[in-house]
Amino acid sequence: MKRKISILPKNSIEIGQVSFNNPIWVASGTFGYGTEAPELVDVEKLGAIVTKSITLHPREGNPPPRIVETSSGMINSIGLANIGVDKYIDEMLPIYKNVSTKIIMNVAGTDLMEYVEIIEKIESVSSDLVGFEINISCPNVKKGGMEFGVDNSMTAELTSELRKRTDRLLIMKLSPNVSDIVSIGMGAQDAGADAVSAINTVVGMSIDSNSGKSNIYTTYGGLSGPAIKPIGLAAVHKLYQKLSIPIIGIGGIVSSNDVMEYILAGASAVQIGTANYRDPGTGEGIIDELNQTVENSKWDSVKDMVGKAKLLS
Amino acid sequence: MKRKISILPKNSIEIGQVSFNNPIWVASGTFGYGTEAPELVDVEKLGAIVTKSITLHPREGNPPPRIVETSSGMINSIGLANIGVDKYIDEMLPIYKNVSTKIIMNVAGTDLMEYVEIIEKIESVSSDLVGFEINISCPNVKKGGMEFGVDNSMTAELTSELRKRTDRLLIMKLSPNVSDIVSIGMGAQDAGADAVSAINTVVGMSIDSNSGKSNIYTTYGGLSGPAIKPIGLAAVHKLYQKLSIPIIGIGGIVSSNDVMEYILAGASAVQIGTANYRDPGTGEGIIDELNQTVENSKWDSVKDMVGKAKLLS
Amino acid sequence: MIIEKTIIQSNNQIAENIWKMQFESPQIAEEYAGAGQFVNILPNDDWNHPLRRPMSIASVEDSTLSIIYKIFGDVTEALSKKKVGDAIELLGPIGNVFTKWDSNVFPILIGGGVGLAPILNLKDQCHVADIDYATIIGAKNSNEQFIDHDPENKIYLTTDDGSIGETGTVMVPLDKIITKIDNPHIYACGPEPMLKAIHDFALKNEIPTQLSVESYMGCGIGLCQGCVINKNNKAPKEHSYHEKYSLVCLDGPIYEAEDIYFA
Amino acid sequence: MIIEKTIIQSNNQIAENIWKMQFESPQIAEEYAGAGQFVNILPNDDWNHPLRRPMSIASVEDSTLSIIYKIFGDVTEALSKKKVGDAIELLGPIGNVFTKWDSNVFPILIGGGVGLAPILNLKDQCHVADIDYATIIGAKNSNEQFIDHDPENKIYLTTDDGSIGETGTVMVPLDKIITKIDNPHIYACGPEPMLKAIHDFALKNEIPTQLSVESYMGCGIGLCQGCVINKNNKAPKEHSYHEKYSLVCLDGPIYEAEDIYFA
Ligand SMILES: Cc1cc2nc3c(=O)[nH]c(=O)nc-3n(C[C@H](O)[C@H](O)[C@H](O)COP(=O)(O)OP(=O)(O)OC[C@H]3O[C@@H](n4cnc5c(N)ncnc54)[C@H](O)[C@@H]3O)c2cc1C
Ligand SMILES: Cc1cc2nc3c(=O)[nH]c(=O)nc-3n(C[C@H](O)[C@H](O)[C@H](O)COP(=O)(O)OP(=O)(O)OC[C@H]3O[C@@H](n4cnc5c(N)ncnc54)[C@H](O)[C@@H]3O)c2cc1C
Ligand SMILES: Cc1cc2nc3c(=O)[nH]c(=O)nc-3n(C[C@H](O)[C@H](O)[C@H](O)COP(=O)(O)O)c2cc1C
Ligand SMILES: Cc1cc2nc3c(=O)[nH]c(=O)nc-3n(C[C@H](O)[C@H](O)[C@H](O)COP(=O)(O)O)c2cc1C
Ligand code: FES
Ligand code: FES
Repeated sequence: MKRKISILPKNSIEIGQVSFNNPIWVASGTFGYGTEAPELVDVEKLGAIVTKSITLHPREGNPPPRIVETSSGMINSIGLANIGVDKYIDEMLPIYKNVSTKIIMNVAGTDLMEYVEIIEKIESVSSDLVGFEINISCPNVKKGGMEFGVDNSMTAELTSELRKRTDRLLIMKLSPNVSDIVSIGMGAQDAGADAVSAINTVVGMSIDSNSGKSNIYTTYGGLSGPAIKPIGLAAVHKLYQKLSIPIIGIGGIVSSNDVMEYILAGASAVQIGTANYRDPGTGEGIIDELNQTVENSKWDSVKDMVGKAKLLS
Repeated sequence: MKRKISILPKNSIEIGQVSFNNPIWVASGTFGYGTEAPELVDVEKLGAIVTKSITLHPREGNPPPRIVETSSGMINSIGLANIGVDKYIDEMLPIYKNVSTKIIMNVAGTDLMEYVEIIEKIESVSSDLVGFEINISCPNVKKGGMEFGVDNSMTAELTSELRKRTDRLLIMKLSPNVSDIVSIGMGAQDAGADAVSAINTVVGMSIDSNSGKSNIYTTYGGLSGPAIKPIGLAAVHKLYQKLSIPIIGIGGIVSSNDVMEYILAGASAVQIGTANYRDPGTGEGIIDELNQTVENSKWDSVKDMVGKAKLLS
Repeated sequence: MIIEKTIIQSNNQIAENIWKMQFESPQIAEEYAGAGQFVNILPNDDWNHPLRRPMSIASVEDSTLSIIYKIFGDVTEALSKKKVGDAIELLGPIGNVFTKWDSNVFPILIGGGVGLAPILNLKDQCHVADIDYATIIGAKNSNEQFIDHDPENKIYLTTDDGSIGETGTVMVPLDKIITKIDNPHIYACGPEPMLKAIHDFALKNEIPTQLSVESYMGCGIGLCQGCVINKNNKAPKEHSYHEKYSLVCLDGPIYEAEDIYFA
Repeated sequence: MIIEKTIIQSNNQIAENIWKMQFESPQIAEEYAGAGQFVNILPNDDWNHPLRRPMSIASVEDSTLSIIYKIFGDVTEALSKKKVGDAIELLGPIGNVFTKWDSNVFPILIGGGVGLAPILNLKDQCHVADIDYATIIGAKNSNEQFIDHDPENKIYLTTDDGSIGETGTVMVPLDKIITKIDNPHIYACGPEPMLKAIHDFALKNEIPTQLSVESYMGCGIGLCQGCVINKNNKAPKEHSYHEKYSLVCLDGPIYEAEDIYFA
């Protein structure tokens, strides 16, 4: 029964050529490869799973400590620990054939060629991936693509090189740690991205005031969680004013009200990140709540609400 | 008795030529003109009061709603409501002559000439002001100097014009809404600033998910409070690695432990903002706590701790 | 104005989602100046909710102060879970008071929703001062009511659904009784649409009216400049300060109807 | 692994800052595999603290599960304020268990600080299985102790200040008894400096040793990759995954001493 509600076409959305049962996705790095949580969650309800960033080679990631809690948030510096693209192809892609949930592969690289190579490797095999989310904004890897994320022409160049190599959804994931996120979003759009997602984590730091030690091995890490929701909302709203491609909202979502805020601000879909750590069933719960909320609202569907925030000035 | 502890030279600090009894200041816009809270607070204990941003002309500020709470934070868009520099000179400066607390005047302008005119007006009269904090980073006024805050050469130009006109402390207040806060801090330093303060508020947004209305009249506002502490700490630490002038840490401070974090990250003094709304005596309480904390620590004084965070990598 | 650590003496539900709480609060009670003033409550140490919450004072008897609150969100919900004997920090008393109610006028007291507290307070004051008055109280439905409809004693209840008292808004009985009253003065507190209706009614009919308004407050003590309401000042100068807006915490929460407007 | 809404059956202070809490938790009790496993607790809806808190299981009897916790910060403080009958959400059971303790070996159980819970659990298991063992328990001072120094029954207490039991760390009694024991196996849980000392001792003296380690956890279920500990792998390849680090929540919390190192 519940399952049925969640796939009402009412809350389905389209990004590029792909249609999703609902706009509730889980964010890269917060739901593993999608295979870890099924015991606790009905992953098939989710609109999509964005898998953790995959790099060309396997990566151990950063030494501990990698995470610390902050007020209404957390800082992480995982350092893109991942199995690498070859293992992803060998071990994950076959599993995804048996999952009805749409899978989006998040890709990270240290330079343009790495991104290109990963996409080429994936495109050279058969898979059910619906698209790629390109992480150009990971703040805690020395060469984690951060150069791209702060520069709109490099973002555009990367986007167009990848666009040439895939017909699947191409979503550029934007960093909030910039003076002007809109210009970078424009760069991605003009170079052929199907959508942008915003935001990745915000650069942050935490110190143990007793020992004087950094709470994170790499000193700086990425802030996520409810603390950053206002930052994500502002980013999405600004992007929505200028871009014509869909925006996927990320940052601090823990409830269906948060999802409503993002959609009203201009998001066509959203991703749930940190909240999964507390409860991997957050997305599942929100889908049910959201159906109810839309039902009780004056809106016919989620799609109708996109960008409909009433501004006062 | 208490008073005595707080002025122990131990926790005194120097910024430029000025020495302060302690490093606990209150932040601009969160303590009025310093004259509103005395009934509730012993303001003379504070290291300094930074008064609210003063502009050339009086300003009504933005229409309501101007503030909204968020997770561990709040968004504001006051729009620099203030009495203007002439009234500040006529009504406030005389009062400050009778206050032993050090007063720093925060100044905002829409273009270089406005900043210059304000400083010239103040310098043309006699006053006990110990210095100026220059707000180049207010995110919720259309022309609130935001152009300066995101550009290092404009920051440098503004700094050097003001430097020519005053020998008082010149503190440039930096915005976190930039790709590279350090380069802007460097611009300020090279042009003769005595110190930089960081951070001002982070651009944020909030929507009422029921009504669909923006919770802030101007759509975007400035996020402050514990939510942004990690962002402020990262900014201070990055600045400390490159700058040789003192850094004044701001953002989300509510306890003496927070102050310790900022000092270890590289702040020579700190400012308390949002916490004053909850309890205008926050600074006073922290001063007592901090004395105790330093007493119990391996450090001889606050000054010894500046920048002494132990990094792990 | 004082920050006082008070002790909760009672905390009971009095209607659907509506609660009454009493505090042992000698210092604030001592400074208290009358109906209309409010306190700014800090329910807990939880920085998830950095701001205090303003609540009108519903009564002060000796050192006991009471509020009447509706559960809206997290903080009022947390308030409802507090136990007798728990400590709670109040900042107050804040704000101005209702004025000009005396035996020369006939006060019409109008309260809606959570705006009941200051109105019930003023009602008590009128009662003690032996002043004749009428009371109009509006609610969505009977579940949110905790006062009896009693037209003989000039207490008029209204509900949107007519489940108790008269059907419609507070404007229904107001319209009816206003003509029969000599020198009426209106005192009102409630949700914005209600205040706006009364505001317009008062200006049109030239009835002296005091409104207790709400606004989102950062501090309650004049530090943040967050709590402004629009002033009805037709010609503010280009460079002015506090001619267009008024701080509800310092200058309010009570305004003469003609001094303000609702956007 | 299950997310279970449990009911608190008891919550009592047992020493200075140290509390014991019992839950009615039939589902997790059912899946529970033995001493060493832990649960991830969500004490409240408060997003000020987004992350759950891991706590070792101290005992499972029928459907009752217990933990022993020390008040460190906000969340453990909030835990101590919970009342019998309150609901609380647990995620568990998580992690692996102590192994190889049987009548062929002589287990030396060492617990320090909050690391007592899994050790007391293993102690109970040894007791039930009728295996002879020794227990060493370290604390700062007598106030933090809730177990008696009882060398006759091979229970050795140590305090930093000598206020109870032997003076010094757990290494003092360990050094003394180790030589008298045939086929000793060490099982330890406690603060990192203690584990490090035992780790080095174990490697030097070639004593099979299992350590229950702590790390900062984001999720407890393998999603965040936050909870890593250094693996003692001398030659990880340039491009490797999980050869240098191990996830404490999935692969631990119990490790053979030779498999890990402390930075
Ligand atoms: C002068 C004044 C007197 C008031 N008197 C009463 C009263 O007697 N009884 C009563 O029930 N309520 C009263 N209120 C409203 C009360 O303050 C809000 O209902 C309360 O803050 C809600 O908090 P929450 O966390 O439960 O809800 P939230 O979920 O935080 O918010 C629900 C709504 O409450 C309002 N609100 C939230 N925070 C604030 C704030 N800091 N300042 C002002 N409004 C806020 C906003 O409109 C918000 O949309 C008064 C408000 C003012 C300004
Ligand atoms: C596998 C495991 C088993 C544990 N078993 C017990 C036990 O049986 N009894 C007990 O008292 N404690 C145990 N702990 C430690 C316990 O989790 C922390 O004491 C608790 O999280 C402190 O929370 P706080 O909010 O009170 O303190 P905080 O002020 O948040 O933190 C104090 C310290 O607690 C630790 N901590 C905080 N959050 C986390 C987290 N999400 N994950 C891991 N550590 C954290 C950090 O070291 C931090 O410096 C265990 C930890 C782990 C990893
Ligand atoms: C522990 C952790 C690991 C993350 N790993 C990745 C990653 O590998 N790739 C990526 O693009 N984003 C990663 N993110 C960022 C999230 O996908 C998301 O953008 C961010 O956390 C903000 O959303 P939230 O506030 O809901 O968590 C990670 C976030 C966290 C907390
Ligand atoms: C309501 C409000 C008004 C503010 N007004 C000013 C201002 O006039 N000038 C200024 O430089 N900063 C202003 N600030 C920013 C603060 O001084 C401070 O930089 C910021 O709030 C971060 O500190 P916090 O997290 O401790 O509040 C204001 C902040 C708030 C919340
Ligand atoms: S609430 Fe802060 S000035 Fe009124
Ligand atoms: S705690 Fe998240 S992976 Fe172990």
